Amino acid sequence: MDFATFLIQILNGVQYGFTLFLVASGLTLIFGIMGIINLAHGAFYMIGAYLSFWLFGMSNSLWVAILVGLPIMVIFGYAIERLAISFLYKRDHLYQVLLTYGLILILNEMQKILWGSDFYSVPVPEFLSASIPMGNQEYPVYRLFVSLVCMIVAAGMYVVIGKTKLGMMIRAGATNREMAQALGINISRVFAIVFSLGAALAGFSGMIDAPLSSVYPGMGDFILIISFVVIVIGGIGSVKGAFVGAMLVGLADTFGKVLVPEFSSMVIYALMALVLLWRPQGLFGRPS
Amino acid sequence: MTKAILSTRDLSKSFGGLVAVDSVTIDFMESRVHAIIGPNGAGKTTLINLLSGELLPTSGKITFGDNDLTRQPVHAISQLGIGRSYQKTNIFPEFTCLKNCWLGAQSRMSTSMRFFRPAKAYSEVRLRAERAIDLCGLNDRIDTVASAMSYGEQRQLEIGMMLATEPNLLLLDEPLAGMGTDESQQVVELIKRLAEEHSVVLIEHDMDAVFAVADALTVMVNGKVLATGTPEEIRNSQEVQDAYLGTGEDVA
Amino acid sequence: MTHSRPLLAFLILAVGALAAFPIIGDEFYQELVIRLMIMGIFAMSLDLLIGFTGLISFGHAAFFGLSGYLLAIVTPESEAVSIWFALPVCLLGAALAALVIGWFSVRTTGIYFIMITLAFAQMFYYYFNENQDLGGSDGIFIFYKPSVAIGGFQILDLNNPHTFYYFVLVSLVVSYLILSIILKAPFGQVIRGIHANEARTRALGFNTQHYKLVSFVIAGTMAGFAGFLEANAGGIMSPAHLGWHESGTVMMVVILGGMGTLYGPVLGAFAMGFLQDYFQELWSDHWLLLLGVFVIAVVLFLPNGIAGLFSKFTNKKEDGK
Amino acid sequence: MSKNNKSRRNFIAGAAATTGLVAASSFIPTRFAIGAKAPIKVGILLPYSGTYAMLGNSITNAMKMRIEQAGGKMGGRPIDYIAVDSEMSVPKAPQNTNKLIKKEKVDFLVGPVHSGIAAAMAKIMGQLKSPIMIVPNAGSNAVTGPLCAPNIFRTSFSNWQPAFPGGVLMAKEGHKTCVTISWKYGAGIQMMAAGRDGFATMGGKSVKDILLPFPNVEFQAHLSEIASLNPDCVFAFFSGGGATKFLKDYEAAGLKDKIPLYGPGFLTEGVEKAAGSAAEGIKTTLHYASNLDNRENEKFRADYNSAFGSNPNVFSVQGYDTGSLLLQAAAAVGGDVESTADVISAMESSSIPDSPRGPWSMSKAHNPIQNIYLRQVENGEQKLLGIAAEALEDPADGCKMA
Repeated sequence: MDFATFLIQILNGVQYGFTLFLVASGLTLIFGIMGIINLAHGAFYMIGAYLSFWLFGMSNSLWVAILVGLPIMVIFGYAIERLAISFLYKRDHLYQVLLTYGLILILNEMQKILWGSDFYSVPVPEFLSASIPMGNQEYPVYRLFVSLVCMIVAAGMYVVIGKTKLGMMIRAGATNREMAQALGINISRVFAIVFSLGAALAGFSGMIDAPLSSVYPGMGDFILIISFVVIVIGGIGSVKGAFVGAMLVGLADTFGKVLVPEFSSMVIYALMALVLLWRPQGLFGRPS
Repeated sequence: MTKAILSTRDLSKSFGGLVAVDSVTIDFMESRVHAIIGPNGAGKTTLINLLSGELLPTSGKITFGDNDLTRQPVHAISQLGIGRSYQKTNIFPEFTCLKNCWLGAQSRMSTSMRFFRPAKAYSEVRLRAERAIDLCGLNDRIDTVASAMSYGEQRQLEIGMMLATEPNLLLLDEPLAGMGTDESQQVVELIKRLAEEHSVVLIEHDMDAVFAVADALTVMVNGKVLATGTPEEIRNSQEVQDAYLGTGEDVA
Repeated sequence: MTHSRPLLAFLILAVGALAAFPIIGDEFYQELVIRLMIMGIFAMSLDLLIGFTGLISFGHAAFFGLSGYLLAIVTPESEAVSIWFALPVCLLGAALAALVIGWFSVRTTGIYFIMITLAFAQMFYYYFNENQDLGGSDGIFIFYKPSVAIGGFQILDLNNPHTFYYFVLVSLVVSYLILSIILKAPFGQVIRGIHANEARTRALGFNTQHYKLVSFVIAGTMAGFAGFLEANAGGIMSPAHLGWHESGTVMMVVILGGMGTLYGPVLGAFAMGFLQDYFQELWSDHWLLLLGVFVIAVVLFLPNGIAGLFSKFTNKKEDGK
Repeated sequence: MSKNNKSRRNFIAGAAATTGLVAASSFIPTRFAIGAKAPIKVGILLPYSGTYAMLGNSITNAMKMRIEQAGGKMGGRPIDYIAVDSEMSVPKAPQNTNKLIKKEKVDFLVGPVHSGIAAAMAKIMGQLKSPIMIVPNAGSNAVTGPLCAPNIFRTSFSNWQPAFPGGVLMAKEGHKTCVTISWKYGAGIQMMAAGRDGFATMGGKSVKDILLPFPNVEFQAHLSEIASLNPDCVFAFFSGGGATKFLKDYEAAGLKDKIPLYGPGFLTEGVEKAAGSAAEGIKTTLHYASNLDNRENEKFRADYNSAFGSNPNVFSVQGYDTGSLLLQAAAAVGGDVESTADVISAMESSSIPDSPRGPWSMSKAHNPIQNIYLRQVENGEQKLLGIAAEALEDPADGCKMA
């Protein structure tokens, strides 16, 4: 591998890491704050991708699709939280796993009923469809744009959680539910908001990834499992951990494919095992 | 002359910026009831958690006889003969009274990695468990499910579970917490009886009870040891009066 | 476990019915019941973790599949392998895998445990999925069921459908008895304590990690035994046998049947077999949607499963006496 | 698509029923007692749920349409379809197969889509004399290779068939070196190997074979690798959503104009619209092309479209031909499908003259001997450029019948 290719591979890894972060951050947020393990997160991602395809078909604009799709995802997340998740806060993780597993089955079939089992794609917006020459290949501008958006979202999450009143309530709820309640914070409303935002984040990832990845049934399954690896490495509940974990997984996957192709799919799991050997609670997780 | 059974040297624990236990050095004497008192937030429960291994100290040292306890895990400390009870009832609610004590009794077998003979067939375990139940006065509740018992009985069971492990040293974290007068009296009697055969470290807010049973007292304020001495010395200490006893209302 | 009298009667009756079934059921139904009994053993082994130790493993299929693959590996293409060699290899392989995965996993709790077991199982999944020598994603055949012979004298012919049926039935009963005995023994008391209140169990002097690890290894080994039977019954092992959908299904079976009861998961296996068939009948194109709704309904309204209903019923009866 | 003829009973009811029947029926010689007018049972094991449901439905629709067009009877006997959802699950394959063979006692078994399931089915079939299995899709070379058996037929293709001519084509177009890329699973590996072999027979050389874990669609690292290797051409096999993404990524990386892309037809089949400009101009080889200029194809496409409101695809063609094969064989034995040996010899000597893909015949290994077409995507549609290999027969390595 020459040096230029090496640099491009690093870029590939980081760029992949950014897209993983977007999905994983919602997952880790929902767990960190609500203590809910949401297997249906990948399905939310898929719904987002299909929404962007569907809304693009009507509006012919990805931006309109995202603008209209986001509120739909929020409402969708809110409905699921109220109708199902809200019954689980006091129940064992086991039931959360099963209920959200049931949700996956339902959402996958709903997708088939609504959109069939064909695969679709959403075109890259015109002004972002160029490519930049880089070494002996070209790099699509849209990929760089997605990375930029992910960075903005990461910064936004940092500000919202760290600096705003909502963020304060969220942190209070995460640290001590009873205490937060005693202080007059309506925990069930905070949870509903967080879950809706998490769903919207997953949906948004699906929407913004749609032009890159195409839209197809079962696209959420793969992203779900890899997101788990990301947040286990980073420390469940930590947004910072999700970021670092996503970067590590992105790079490990990219270089694993090139350097040890026979074992490429196991590289990230080996990475996870190594991290856990060193820190069972993940890189930025609170010790349990 | 009795010797120290448990000693701490410059024991400290901080959570982030908060120093909950600050350079605590105490010798707990064998066969004595040593009470630790102090206002809320003085660091008493943190100290007990350090002694029982549930928290790791930031610095300092704990010795139990010839053993260094400082970095020992909870189960190893229990195996050395230190038992503890909890301020907040910490039992197996869905088990019967006997089952609750059974586990403690069973932990004194060389190992519980036994897979074939029914647990019931180990008569020495049963004897230990029944003795513990007898000691804590729950004989007539032996087959009652713990969650169905009264709060006071659950507090007694809390102590019974600890006794089933046949410890030498008891760490009692507010055994009277939330009890009525009559129940309190029973537990005080129990502690007196236990003191005959055990060394006891007692955290308690009920001053009447403390002065009734304690042989030695340590007063903690803001994570530090203010004074250690006999009940008489502590009662007469001007320093303690000023810092703690004098403020009357806090004591209850 | 202490069996109430109606329950004991029910269990004996159920085993009797299963034993009599080959007399009336034709070959297809026998094979179906064989698969359900195997699922029952698999689910029982998971119940030891979920229902008794409080370890929510989401990667239990790893041991099930690994053991089946081991049988495929040790079985030559042209003749049967001796069961005295094959079975220990499969069980030891599953036990070893459980020891390694467990060693990493039991140091964590709650959600970490769930995710780590899932991720490790996926690692096994990808290993078999991509290993072309082992058939890759298409899976691998087991051409001959192992021979059961002593000193060259064949004592059981597992290729005979009736013999194999009873072999699996006896396996089911023996597995149940083994777990019952373990649960009654001192070890069982400790893991129940861990389930009820791990911190307190540790404070009473138990190195709970060791007990959890041993429980994990026992469960993994028994899952491996189920996988060994599965490889025999189906004659094929594929990566999907280790996939997370398989782990999810067996978890569902445990909950549906009623966790913490041992016999519940076996009931769950039969109920699930029936339901899948029924849902496919009802809405063949989107029956998974029905299954999803059902899963959620069980979680919300029947958290103690069928066995929960059953024990409610029998308890009432006993109270009435 | 009609679902009402799926006669699937739940197993408890079934068990009760069998109890009474099993003793009685086993003494009566079925063939004479039931008579020639009893329905022929056609079992179908295809995916109807999950990601690959589209394939199952396409095949089933077209097969039933074909038989319906012939009057809805085979050899004068009515037909009972018994469809089971394969769920694309290999673990469930033995049980599903047994259900159709032992419980439903089907005369023909149509399926599957997945090669792993095909292997599981073939293993069971190989131990039996009947029923007769017809594979309407799964391309695993093994099905008509090492696993071949008298009662296993295939109406689709072997993975070797569409891929090998693709490799030959690359060399014919003047390329000397290539990189091959695919998913690391049965079909991917076999197609990649066949393409590479085709290229090699003409003196071409593959400088690198890249296999990605299935169904990973993160191609970026490998595209950079390809760019730095800079071969004359790339031979790729992906399908469905993965193919769409690969084509788009390949174009976005600026490789499409620099390093021409080839592959088996599945690379661009059905993704023309989704991939848009990324698929334009790409040449592939397949046993079907939608604008094949023959009367049968035109009629087939019109009929299918009016019946199901969508365009047929290569999978429907395979289903359609499965129907043709069934009709032919049943007619040849006068509806007496219980005489399995006669049906088999009828099928072995059959040729399907009226297939939308052009005429084909059955090889000794029971795989179609068929034309492989050269196609190119133009304005979002597959355009037929010609025949890449005429009457191509799978080498059937490892098959004892060939």
